[in-house]
Amino acid sequence: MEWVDFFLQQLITGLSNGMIIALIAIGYTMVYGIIELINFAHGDLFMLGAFLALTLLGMLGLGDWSGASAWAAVVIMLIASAGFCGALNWGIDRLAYKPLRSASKLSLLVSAIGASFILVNLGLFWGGLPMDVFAGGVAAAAPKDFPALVPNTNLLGEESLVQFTPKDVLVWVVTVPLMIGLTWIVTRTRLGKAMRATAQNPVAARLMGIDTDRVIGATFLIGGALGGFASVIYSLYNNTISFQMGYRAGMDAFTAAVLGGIGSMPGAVAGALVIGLVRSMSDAYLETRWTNTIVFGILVLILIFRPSGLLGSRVKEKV
Amino acid sequence: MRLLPTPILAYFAIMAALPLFMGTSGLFYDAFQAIFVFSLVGLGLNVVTGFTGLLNLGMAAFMAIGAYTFAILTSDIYPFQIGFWWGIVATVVIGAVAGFLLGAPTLGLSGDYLAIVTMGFGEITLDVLKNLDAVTKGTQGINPLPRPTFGSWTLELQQERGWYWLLLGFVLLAVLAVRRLERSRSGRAWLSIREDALASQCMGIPPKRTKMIAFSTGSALAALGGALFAALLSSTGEPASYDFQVSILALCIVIVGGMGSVAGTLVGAVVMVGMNSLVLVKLADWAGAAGVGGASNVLASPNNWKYLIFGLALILVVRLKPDGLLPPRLEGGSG
Amino acid sequence: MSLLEVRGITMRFGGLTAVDDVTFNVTEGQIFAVIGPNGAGKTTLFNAITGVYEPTDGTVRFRGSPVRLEPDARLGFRAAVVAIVAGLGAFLAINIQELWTVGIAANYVLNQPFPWEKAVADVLHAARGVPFAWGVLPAILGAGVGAGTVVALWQRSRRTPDLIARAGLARTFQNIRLFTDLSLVENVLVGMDSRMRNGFWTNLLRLPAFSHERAWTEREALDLLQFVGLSERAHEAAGSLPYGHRRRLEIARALASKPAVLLLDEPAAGMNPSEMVELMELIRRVRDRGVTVILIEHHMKLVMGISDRIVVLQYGKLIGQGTPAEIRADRRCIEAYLGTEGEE
Amino acid sequence: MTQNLPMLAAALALAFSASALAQSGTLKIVSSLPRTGSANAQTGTIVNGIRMAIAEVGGKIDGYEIAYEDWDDASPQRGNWDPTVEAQNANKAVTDPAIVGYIGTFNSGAAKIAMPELNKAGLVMISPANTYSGLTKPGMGEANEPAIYRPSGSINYFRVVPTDDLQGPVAAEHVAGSGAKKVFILHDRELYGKGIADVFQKRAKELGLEVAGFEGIDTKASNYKSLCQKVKFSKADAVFFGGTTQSNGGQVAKDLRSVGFTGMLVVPDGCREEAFIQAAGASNLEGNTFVTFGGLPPEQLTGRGAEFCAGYRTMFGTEPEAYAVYGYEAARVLLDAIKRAPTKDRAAILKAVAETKDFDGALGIWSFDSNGDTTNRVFSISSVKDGKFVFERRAGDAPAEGTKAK
Repeated sequence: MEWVDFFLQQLITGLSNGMIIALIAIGYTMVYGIIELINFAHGDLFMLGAFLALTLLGMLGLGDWSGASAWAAVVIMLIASAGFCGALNWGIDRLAYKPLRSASKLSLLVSAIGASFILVNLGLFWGGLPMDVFAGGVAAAAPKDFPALVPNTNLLGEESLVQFTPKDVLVWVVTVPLMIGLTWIVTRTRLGKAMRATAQNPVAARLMGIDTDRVIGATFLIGGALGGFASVIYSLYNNTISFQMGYRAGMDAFTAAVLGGIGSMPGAVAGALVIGLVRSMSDAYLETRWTNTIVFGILVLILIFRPSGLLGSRVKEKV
Repeated sequence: MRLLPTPILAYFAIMAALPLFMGTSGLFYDAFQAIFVFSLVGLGLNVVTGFTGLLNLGMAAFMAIGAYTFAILTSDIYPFQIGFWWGIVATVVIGAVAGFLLGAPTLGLSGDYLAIVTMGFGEITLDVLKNLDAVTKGTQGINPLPRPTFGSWTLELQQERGWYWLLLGFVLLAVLAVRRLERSRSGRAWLSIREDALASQCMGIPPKRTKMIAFSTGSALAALGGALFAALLSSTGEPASYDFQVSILALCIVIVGGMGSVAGTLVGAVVMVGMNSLVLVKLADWAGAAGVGGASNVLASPNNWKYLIFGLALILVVRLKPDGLLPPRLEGGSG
Repeated sequence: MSLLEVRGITMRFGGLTAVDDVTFNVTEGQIFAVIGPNGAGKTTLFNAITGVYEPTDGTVRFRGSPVRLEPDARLGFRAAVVAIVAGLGAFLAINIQELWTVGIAANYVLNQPFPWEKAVADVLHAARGVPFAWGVLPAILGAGVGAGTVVALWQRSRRTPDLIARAGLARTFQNIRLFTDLSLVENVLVGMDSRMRNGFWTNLLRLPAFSHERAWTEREALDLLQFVGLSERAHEAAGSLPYGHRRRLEIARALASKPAVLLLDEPAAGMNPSEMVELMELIRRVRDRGVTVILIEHHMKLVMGISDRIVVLQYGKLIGQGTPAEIRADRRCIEAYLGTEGEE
Repeated sequence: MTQNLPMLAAALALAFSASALAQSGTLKIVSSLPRTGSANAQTGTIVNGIRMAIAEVGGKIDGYEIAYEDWDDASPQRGNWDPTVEAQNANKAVTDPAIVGYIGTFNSGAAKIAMPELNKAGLVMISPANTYSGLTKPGMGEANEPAIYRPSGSINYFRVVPTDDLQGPVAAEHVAGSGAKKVFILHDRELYGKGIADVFQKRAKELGLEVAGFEGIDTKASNYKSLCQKVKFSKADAVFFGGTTQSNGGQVAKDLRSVGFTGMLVVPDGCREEAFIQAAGASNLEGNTFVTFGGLPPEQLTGRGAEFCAGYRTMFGTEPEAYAVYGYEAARVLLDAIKRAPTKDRAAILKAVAETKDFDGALGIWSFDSNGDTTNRVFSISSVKDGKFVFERRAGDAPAEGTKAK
C-alpha cells in the first residue's frame, strides 16, 4: 500500500514542520498579546539565533559528531541561542519599541520593520565571518550548510518507505516540553499572571502595582528565547541557514498566529500545525508552486467563517 | 479650509519648477519619477491606512495588478492594444474592482487579521503572476509598453522632463481627488472609523460599505501607480518587483510622512524613495570617493550596509517624529 | 402602541447573566430612565438595544418592527450573483492558461489583425473539452464557497448598530466616544451621515448637488451646536474640549441623525451640580424637539427631576417600574438602590 | 510648510551632486550587477574578473585612462535586482558621455530593461551572465523578441555565455546517456531556471526519457521534504533542477538526499559555484551530482585560461569561481575592442566589439555571431568529489572527447 506510506510520510513531515513554525509563532503571539505589535523583527531574530548556533559549532570544532558529543553540542546550542535571542529581543524592545509605547501602533510597526532590516544586515555580516563553517566568509550572502548533527537514519528500519528519523523525534522532544513549560509559566506563576493582566489592561495593571515595563521586557525575553530554541531546531532539521530565511519563517509563523487567533498560545500551535500540514499536503498532492496560494486561500476562508481565528475568542469591545 | 493648503501648493510649485534647474536627464529624473509613482501608491495607502485606519500590507499586489492589467491591455504582444490612455482608465477600474473583490469578504475582519489577509493577498498575487505564465509571461515580464500620446505627439522614454511632468500631473490629480474625498461625506466617514469604529457605527455609518469604498479607492490609486511604473520602464518587470518589500516601502511612506496627511504622504515619498533612489544609490560612489570600499571582506563593501542604514533611518524617524514628519494637524487641521 | 418594546431581553456572557429577561415599553415623547446599582446590567441592556451586542434571547421592537435584516430576495440575488461569479472565476483560474493559449496566443500574429470570432470559437471549443475534475468540480466548489461566504457575512450583519441607528435610535456612551481628531462640526456631520444623499462620485467630481448638500448640512450642524451651546468652538478639534462640553457635543452628534429615540448612557457622570442643572435643561429641550429620551443615570436628583417613567434593574433583573413617585414608594426599589445611592 | 522645505533642499543638493562630469582622456566602463543581497556572492567574482582584466592592461589604453565603476542594480528593499534601479543605471550610463562600455546584466530580466535604452544610445553592452535565449535569438523567445530590444535596428548587446537553449539539451543528453529512464524536472520559476528546464524537458522527451513530473518550486520555502518525497515515490532515477544557488538549489539537493533519493541530480551553471556546495553540503552532492557549464572550468583551461586562473589566485588569493572568468572575458573583449577602435567613441567601440573574431580568450578561441552570441559552444560536465567540482567531460557541439571512455 504505497499510497498509505506516502500519506503517512506527509503527515510526519507536515507535523514536524508545523511544530517548528509553532515555536516561532508563540513568540509572535506573546508579543502581540501584550503590546499589540506585529513584531516584524521576530523572524530575523530567529535567523540570527541560527547563525549563533552555527558559529558555536564552528568554535567547538567540526569533528566527527556522533552519539553523546553531538547531543551535548545540541544542548549547548539550544541554551546559547535561546539566551542570545531572548537577550537580543529584550534589547530591541528597550531601544526600538519602549520609547514608542505611547505613540501610535503603526509607528511601533515601522520601528519593528526598521529593526528587521538591521537584523537582516547583521545576518549578512555574520555570514561573512572568516570561519570554516561560513566557508571562510568569502561568500557572505550564500546559504550556509548546517552540519547534520542529528543522524538521518530511519527509525522504522532502512527498508521502510516511510521515513521517521531522529530529526523528527528531536523536533517533538524539544518543542512539546517547551510548550508545556510555557503554559505553566503563563497560567501558574506570578509573572504569568502579571503578563495576562498587562495584556488585558496595562493601565489597570500598573495601578495594581505591576511593573508593566518589566513584564513587557520579560515577555520579549521569553518570546525571543523561544525563537532561539526554534532556530536551533530549524537548523538541525533543515540543515541550511541563510540570512534571508527570517522572512519566510516569520511570515509562516505570523500566519499561524493569526490563523489560530492572535494572542492565543494554543491557537498559535494549532495554526502552525495546520499550516505545516497544508504545506506538505499541497506540496505532495498538488503543486509546490501553488502551495503559498493554497495556504493563504485557506487562511482567508477560515477567517471569513471564524473571524477571530481557530481558537481565538471573540472579544467584544467594552462599551 | 482650502482644498489645497499651503504646504501642498508649495510642494507642487517647487516640484514643477525643479526640472528647470536639473538639465534634461540624469539620476534626478529617475529618482523623482520613482518618487511620484510611490506618491500615488502612498496616497492610495493613505486613504486605506491613514484615513480609515485599516492596516494594508498588500499594496504592492495592487500595483502589480495595475501594471499587468495595463501591460496585457496595451502591449503589442497581445491583440488588445487599447493604447496608453484607455489602458490607464482600465487599470484604475480593474484596480478598484480588485480592491472590492479582496475587501468584500475580508473587511469585516478586525485590525491585524486584515493585515495578514492583505499580506497573504500580496503573496498570492505574486504566485499567480508567476505561475500563469501563458498570460503574464511569468518572470519575463511583459514588454514593450506604449508611450503616452498627446494628439499626434508621442512622449518618448528619453524625454525625462516630459515624464516627470506627466507623473507630477497624475500626482496632482490624485491629490485633488483624495483631498476632495477627505473633505466630503466619504472622508468624514473614513476618519470616524479610524477614530472610533464602534462610535462611528452607532452613528449610522455602515462600516463595511465605507471601508470598501476606501479600500477600492486606495487600490485604484495603487494600480494607477503600478501602471505608470510599468509604462516608465516599458516593461512590467518580473512579478517579484511587486513583493512584500514594496508594500512595506509604501507603508513607511505613509507612516513616516504622517498618517492621514496628504502633504505628509508626499513628503514621505520624497524622503523614503529619495533615500532609496538617491542616497543609497550614491552611497557606493561616495564611499569610493572617500577611499572606502573594496571587495576584501563583507564589511568593506558599502553595498552591504544598505539594509542597516535603511533600518536605522526608519527607527530614528519614528523615534524623533512618532507622528510622522508632517502630521495632519500641521496641514492646517483636518477641519 | 409603544415606540419601543423590549421583550424578555437576556444577555449571557459565558456563565454570567448580565441581563435577565427584561421587558418594558417606552411611549413616544417620554423621558424614560433606567436606574440600578453598578453592575446591574444597564449599559449591557443599552448595548443589546442598540445592536452592539446580539441578545442571547428576547426581542427589541421599534415601531412594531424588529429592526433586523430578514432573508429576502435581495440576499438570494446577491448569493446567486456571487456564486456564478465565483464559480466562473474558479473555472477560469484553473483553466486560464489553456484557454489563453488556445484563444489568444494561437490566433495572434504580431502586427496582424486579430480574428476575434475565431478566438471566441476556439475558446468555447476548448472549454468544452476541459475534463470534469478541472472544469465542473472547481466551478461547483467556487460557487458553493461564494454563496456560503455571502450567507455567512450576511448572518453576521443582520442586526448591527448602524442599521439600528439609521432606523432612528441614536445613542451616547458612558465613556464619551468622540472623534477627537475631527472638529466639532465634523463630529456632528458624521452623525448626519444617514441623512445625506450624495454618493462617492458626486463628492469626487463636485457635481452641483455637492455644494447644495454641503450648505444645508453645515448650516444644520452649526444649528445643532448652537442648540447644545457649543457654536463658538465649532471648528476646534473635539479633543480640545473640556470634559463637560464633550457630553454636549456627543448629544449634538447623536441628534444629528434626527432620531426618534435618544439613548443617553450616564450623561451626568462626573458633572458638578450646576452643570447638571444645565444638562437637565438640555434633556428637556431635546424631549421638546419631539425626541423620546431613554437615559441611564445614577444621580437620583436628575432622574427624579425629569423622568416620566423609570425602570429599576438589579442583578440584571427588572425589579420595578413606574413614575418617579411610584418608584419612590416602592420598597424593593428603595432597598435595592435608593437606600444606598440616594444619600448622594 | 516649515517641515518639508529642508527635505526638498536636501533632495535638490543630492540631485546636483549626481550630475557627473565627463573627463576628457578617460574612458569609463561600468558594470551593472546585483551587489546587494544574495546574488552578491556571484557578482563579486564577476567584478573581480573585470578589475583583473583592467589591471592587466595597466588601466590605460592608447593613452586613455580606463576608469571602472561597479554599479549595483539591486536595492535593499528587494535584496535582489530591482527594475527601477536597473533602468536608472541604464539612463545614467546613456547620459554620461565618458562611458563607452556597459558590462551587465546578471539577470536576464534586468537586461530586458536596459537593452532598449542602451541600444538607442549605441552604447555597447556585454553580459557576463545572461542566458535567456530570447534576448538575442529570433524565434527562441516571444514573437517580438529580440527586435524590441533593438529599436535602433542594429545590435549593441553581446554575451560571452552560451544560452539556455544549448545548455538544457546538454544536460538532457547527459541524463539519457547515463542510462536513466525516468526524470523528474524541478525549476525555480525564474527566467533562467524555468527557461532551461523547459528546453531540458523538450530534449529529454525527444531522447525518449519519461518525464515523471515538471514542477516549479517556492524558492523561499524552508525545506522541500514533501516535494522530494514525491520525487522519491515517483521512482524517477534522475532529477534535473533548473535554478541557481540563490533560488535554493542547495536545499533541493539536500532534501533529495535526506528523503533517500539516490538517483542522479543534474544542475545547470547557475549552481556551479562554491556556494552551491557549501549550501547543499558536500556529502549530499558526492558522486551522483552533475553540473553543466558553458566553456571549460578554470583548471581545464590551457593557455590564456590557465594564465587567468593563476593571475586571479595571485590577485585575490582565492580560486576563481565559474562566473569570474565570464566577467574577465567580458571586460577583456571590451578592452580589446577599445584598443582596436580607431577613434575612442561609442560607435567605433561598438563596431569593434561586433567585429570580434577568433578572440583568444580565457574560454578558448571564439567570435561573436551575427546575433551577438558567443560562438563558443563548448560545455563541460562536472561532478562533485570531496567538496570540489571535478571535471568529467566535454559536451555540446564540439567533439565530445572522452565521452566514450566514460
